[in-house]
Amino acid sequence: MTDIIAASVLAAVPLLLAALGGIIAERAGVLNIGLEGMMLSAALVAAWVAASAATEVAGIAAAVGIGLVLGLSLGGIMVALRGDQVVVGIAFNILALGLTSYALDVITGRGGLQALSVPSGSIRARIPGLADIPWIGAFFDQHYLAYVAYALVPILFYALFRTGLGTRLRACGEFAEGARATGLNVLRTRILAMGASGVLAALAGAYLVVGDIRLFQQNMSGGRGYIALAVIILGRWAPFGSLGAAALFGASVAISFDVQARGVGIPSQVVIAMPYIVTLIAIAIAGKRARPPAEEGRPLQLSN
Amino acid sequence: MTDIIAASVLAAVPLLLAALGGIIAERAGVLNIGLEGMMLSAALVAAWVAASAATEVAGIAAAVGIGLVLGLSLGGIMVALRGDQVVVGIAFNILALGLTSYALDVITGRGGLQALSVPSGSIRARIPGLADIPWIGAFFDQHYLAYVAYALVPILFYALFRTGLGTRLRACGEFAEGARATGLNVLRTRILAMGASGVLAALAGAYLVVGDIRLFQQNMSGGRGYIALAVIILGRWAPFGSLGAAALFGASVAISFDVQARGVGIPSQVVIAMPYIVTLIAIAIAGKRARPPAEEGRPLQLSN
Amino acid sequence: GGDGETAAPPAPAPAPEPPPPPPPAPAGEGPPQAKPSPRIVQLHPDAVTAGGWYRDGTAAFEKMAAILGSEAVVLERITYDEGPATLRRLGQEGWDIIVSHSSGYESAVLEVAPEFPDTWFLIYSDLSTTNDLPNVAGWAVNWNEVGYMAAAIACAASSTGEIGMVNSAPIPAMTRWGGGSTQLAEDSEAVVGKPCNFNVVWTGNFFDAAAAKQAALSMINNDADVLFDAADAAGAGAVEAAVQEGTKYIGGVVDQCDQAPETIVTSVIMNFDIAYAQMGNLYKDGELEPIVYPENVANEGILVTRPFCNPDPDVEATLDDIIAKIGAGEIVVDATREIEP
Amino acid sequence: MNVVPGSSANGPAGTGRSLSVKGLVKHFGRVKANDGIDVSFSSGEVHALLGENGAGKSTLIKILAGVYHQDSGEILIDGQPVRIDNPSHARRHGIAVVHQHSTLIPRLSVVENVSLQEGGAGPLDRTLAQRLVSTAERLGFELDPSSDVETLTVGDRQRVEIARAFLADARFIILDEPTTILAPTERDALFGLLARLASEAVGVVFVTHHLREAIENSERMTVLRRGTVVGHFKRAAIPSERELVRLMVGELDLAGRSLAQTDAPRTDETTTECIRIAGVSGAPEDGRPLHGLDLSIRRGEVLGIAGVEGNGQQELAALLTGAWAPAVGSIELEGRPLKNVPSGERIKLLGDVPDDHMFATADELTVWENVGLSEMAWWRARTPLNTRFFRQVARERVREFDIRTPSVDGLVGQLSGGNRRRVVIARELSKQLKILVASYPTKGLDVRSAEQVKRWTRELAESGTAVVYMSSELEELIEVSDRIAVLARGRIAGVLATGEATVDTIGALMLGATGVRATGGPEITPSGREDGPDSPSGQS
Ligand SMILES: Nc1ncnc2c1ncn2[C@@H]1O[C@H](COP(=O)(O)OP(=O)(O)OP(=O)(O)O)[C@@H](O)[C@H]1O
Ligand SMILES: Nc1ncnc2c1ncn2[C@@H]1O[C@H](COP(=O)(O)OP(=O)(O)OP(=O)(O)O)[C@@H](O)[C@H]1O
Ligand SMILES: [Mg+2]
Ligand SMILES: [Mg+2]
Repeated sequence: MTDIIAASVLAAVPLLLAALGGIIAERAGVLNIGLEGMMLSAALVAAWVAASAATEVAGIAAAVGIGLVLGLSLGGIMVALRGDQVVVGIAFNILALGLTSYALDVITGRGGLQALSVPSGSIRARIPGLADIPWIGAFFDQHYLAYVAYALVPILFYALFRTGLGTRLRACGEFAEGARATGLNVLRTRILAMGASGVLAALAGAYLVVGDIRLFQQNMSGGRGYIALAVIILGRWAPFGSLGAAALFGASVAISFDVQARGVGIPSQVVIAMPYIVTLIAIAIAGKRARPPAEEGRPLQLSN
Repeated sequence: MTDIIAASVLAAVPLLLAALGGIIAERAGVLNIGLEGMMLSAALVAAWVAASAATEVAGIAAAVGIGLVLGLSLGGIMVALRGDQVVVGIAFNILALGLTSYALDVITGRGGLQALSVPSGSIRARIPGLADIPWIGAFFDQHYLAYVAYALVPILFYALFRTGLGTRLRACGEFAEGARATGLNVLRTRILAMGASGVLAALAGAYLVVGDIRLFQQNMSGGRGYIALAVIILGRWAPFGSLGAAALFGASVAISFDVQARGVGIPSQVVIAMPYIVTLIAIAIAGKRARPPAEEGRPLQLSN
Repeated sequence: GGDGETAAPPAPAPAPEPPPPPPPAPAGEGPPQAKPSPRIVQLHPDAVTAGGWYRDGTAAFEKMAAILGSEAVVLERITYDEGPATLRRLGQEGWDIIVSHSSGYESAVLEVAPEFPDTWFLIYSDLSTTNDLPNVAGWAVNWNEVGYMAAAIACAASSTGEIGMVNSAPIPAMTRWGGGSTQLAEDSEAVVGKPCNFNVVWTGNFFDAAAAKQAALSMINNDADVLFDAADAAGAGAVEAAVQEGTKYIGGVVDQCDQAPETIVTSVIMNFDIAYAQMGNLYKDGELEPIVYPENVANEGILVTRPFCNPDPDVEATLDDIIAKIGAGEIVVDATREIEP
Repeated sequence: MNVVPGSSANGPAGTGRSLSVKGLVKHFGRVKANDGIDVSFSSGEVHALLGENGAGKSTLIKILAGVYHQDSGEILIDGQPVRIDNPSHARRHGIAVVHQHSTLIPRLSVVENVSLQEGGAGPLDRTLAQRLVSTAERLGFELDPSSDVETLTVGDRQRVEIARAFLADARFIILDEPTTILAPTERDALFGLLARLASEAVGVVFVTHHLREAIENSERMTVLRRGTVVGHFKRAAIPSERELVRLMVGELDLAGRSLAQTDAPRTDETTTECIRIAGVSGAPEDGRPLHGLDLSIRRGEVLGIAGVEGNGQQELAALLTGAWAPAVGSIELEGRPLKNVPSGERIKLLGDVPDDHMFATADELTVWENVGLSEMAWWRARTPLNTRFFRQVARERVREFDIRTPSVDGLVGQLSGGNRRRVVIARELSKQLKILVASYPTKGLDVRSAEQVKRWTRELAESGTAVVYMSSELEELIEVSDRIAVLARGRIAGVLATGEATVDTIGALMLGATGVRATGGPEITPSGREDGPDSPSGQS
């Protein structure tokens, strides 16, 4: 049981980080479908820099940097140039998939080898007292980025709902005209929110590399950025909600693998499709009550 | 030159069909990201039925049927259950990818050949007089589904802009509250539009199978459903505009292959990333002036 | 078919179980001893039905199991990012031989192998280094020779002297494949007896059969009359183009004759059977060594299917001559040559 | 009470002669929007519906339109109970509603919009455009059936909606605050049109906050207060304006009226200049151009802006609030170019009451968040955000500005139109402002609130703020302003001091404006582009 919990946490953390990133953007009114591509690009950079510098932290820092740049650039295209957010996001993801695979080949430059390994570090930072508690102990025997993810939940909640910054950000996502009328620079807010979104997506990508599989592989984000979009909806665009939703998806992944590992004869395709079936059902159920930020996905078109 | 035109047409037709399907949905206010998955599912069904019945037309008919069912179902989830259109669309695409490859395994049988081949028919229906015209003759030496695609352009234009049905559909996509206040059933209109959208996406998928490669392969839609979304934007949500945009994308594919085949050494990465780079640039340029249907992608949230 | 490592579906890769703490590695122990009927398992990144590469690879693995008297256990759809966790679990469960049927698992193997010194980690198709690990061995296909042979047959079968290749994404196996073909084109006067011009069109992926067909058509439109591909499943689209336009085609990786009996001249294939039999026999005899075993034309790791799907005595004669020369070292295929993607 | 029998109307046989509701109740949570309403409307009659902000007028109308469904009570047509569950039911019963915000589809043409109600799926009816034009003619105006609705003025949109309803044989046409969005010149035209409708046996109901309008243009009048009917009058028995106000809002302290009577201007040339606009030309995106605009506004004065809507008011507001930085000319705030004032500081110093509450409130946020928005400046906001503090402040504002909301935690989107307007005003007026830009701040407010707004404006000016005050009511402008600048076609046609400003002098300056006919009289305004402000080159 502890194993399954541990596996759930491991699977949930990147979803959570990406979802938190998505929440920031969506709350400001930008639909960041590019989470997937941002995770993947950041994962590559994290692996590359960590491998070259032989230190994990450098990799994480570099990933955060690229996440910021990507977030601001996509934000610029989507907000300032009013590029269609869905198409720009998807095109970016496909592009990122192609370019990271190519970059991987160029960087590794080795015949047929398709991975960049990160030097083995201590992958887990066990918190002595807490990790020994039965069941929930698994939460406290994780990579340190997982603790960052946990901590970000209350921090983001606080920032969004208990600071002026957050209120104004939400005002941009709810009613751009209204926000502008109170003197807020909606354009700047949205682009900066995309930057922050990119940073969190990058942390998710970095976590996959340094906190989980210790190497970079082509397409290793594997659709997590898309699932994060579902996590956001199930979590109702709120940090704590997303924590719960991410845990749910994490558990469903862990359980489906456990089932497969026990040799129950479920076709692998069905197991792999599981998170998406769960997503569709969950979204359909959540649908009626879900209230996305009113401006989510809308181009910024202010009257003057 | 004629060859390049012929190749452009071959590449453009499925994009055009899918884009027309997307236009119907978007004009009614629903963002159908599921085009990709619908194409793929319909392609499988087309190949399967055509192979079993040994007749192409049966395959096309079955594909259209599945397209209708998928369109209506996704429409139901997106519109009636208010499932997030982006997440439902993407989750459906990933699911379709997994399930079609699983179905392919099951249908062909383990250890069998990984493709469902359609019995060779006369792949082209040459229109005697027209096909002999230099240059544009290539347009009239195509599979008959290509002619269906051409014909659909004026038909859809007429239906959208010159009939009561089309006007009502557009009203639902522009201002749901207003349409409802006028007494229109926005919910039903949108779901039916998704059904029609599914049928056209299915024709695109069927064309790939019966009109182009004569077989079904895992993931053979290869992102065309996503590019169709860009075609729609460049074509400004209009049938003739999309014809032009699809031709542009088709030609860019044909030309990039032709240039390579002539041994001109352009880096393959450039060629490969081309459609997506073209997409990003085009969308960024179109951005400021693009005016999507005002309700596109918005959940139907009518005041009680 | 094509190289397995390229066919990972863009499906979600759910996170693997957390790795257990590595057991203390017993120092100074050599490679594990042979057991009478070891527990053996094979890993595939995709469904075993996803293409000839996996299907024939599984069949060969079953023959290896027969040699060892073991049960053949096959795990499919283990994406590369799941590799380390899966290998670790198998290591913990005490499997004797884990064969990874794709070079994409290389880094996972090199990472996990030190933790389980009692398990052999074998990898098929390529391995750049064993890292001096005592329990890792690889079978490395010489992709340059694959490309060289395909181009040689194509050149011999061509009447226009224009031959073309539909390539997929520029990963090393594919660039070496093209590199071998380029070398043949340069040597063609001497080796085949006529000049051949070689062109390659990249499509960028391994699944878009429609794009592969278009790529093939564009070469046919530019006078190519014999084609081959390095495009895995998408290659079927290129074959379709050849069928439609009545040009010849050289199959690859596995025998493709069934697919288009009128069009396929013959296929240049991987001899999975010989490689897997070698694994089985070496282990049985306790002679398995932690090295990289080459797979090439000389040792019959790379074969051309006989009889030809569409027999052509002249082409076969040229081919026999080339095989002999390679075997004798008169022709040296440069294993480092790659085409610019 | 007051079930009025069919009047003199000679409508087609078998169509509805009376539309009445009995004991209509509608709750929103704890709010009783309609609390047992009994009222009856007759065809061939113009019926005015009055009541303070939040009295329940719009709710009643939305129930009749099928947008809301009543909790209890019934709707009767010719005494027969009917069910109206959705808008198409309403239309089937011959009830058409012109909501405050147009329900026309902006990007469809006029004729396409009208075709929506026709029901045919096939080719569009080619005769429809002609029928529409002749219907409009019959009702006394012109329209261009092929123009896109988004290019029309609000007045034209209203007329299209009325023509559409008439074409669909509506027996009752109900208009929610139709004049709030109209320029004064257009209002007379509207009432002319409503009278024509009545003469065609249509029952007309309209909501207004202008008592005189109601008195002059209706045969019957119903006053709502807190969800119930408190008065019902026939034309012959209409009470005094003062009595009506008492019915609507209780005793009204009209002290505000005397405010402007202080004749001597409180500012003169020596008072500090707050804003200086020099030579501004050009247009913001989607706007109409200004031409060489010069304007100076001093601290402590209210500068009224007169002019027909669409002659540069919007652009001037964009300029003053920093939403548009002109390429030609300059605007300075106390000697500093406005664009150099950091936005955080600008938020603190500058109040903006835009001309439509729809564009100034975040409907999905709570009242307290909306009230506090300006205080939560980008970098200045205190962290942690003291929600108790903000709620407390909001509660004070709600009390002070008389915002009718169940609590400060309620969503702004659920407030009545007038109350949303008050939220904006409360938010803007409670800052330590250097400048207030008030665009039509009394639009949609009931009499008492409008008085309050005028008083608050004066108080603000007296505390040293420079106020720019736009209004379409010349009396209101004269009452509240120290000076009045008249805008016409993007130019300042003249600036009048308190003494010289009269309806006549201002009107004379406005004549150069777009969309004004020389007479400015009550004749029916022709529709179409040539009279709309959309055309910068409209004839004058
Ligand atoms: N959708 C809603 N949800 C909650 N409360 C509502 C809603 N609509 C109206 N109300 C409440 O019902 C009451 C009556 O509102 P209504 O809009 O009918 O007033 P009104 O008479 O039209 O006022 P105004 O003159 O300001 O337009 C108000 O207190 C308002 O807050
Ligand atoms: N506890 C609090 N939480 C959130 N916001 C607050 C809190 N206390 C004050 N504010 C807001 O912060 C703003 C600035 O507060 P304060 O009155 O201390 O500044 P000030 O001295 O008037 O400003 P300045 O120095 O610029 O003149 C005020 O508008 C107030 O609404
Ligand atoms: Mg109202
Ligand atoms: Mg102070």
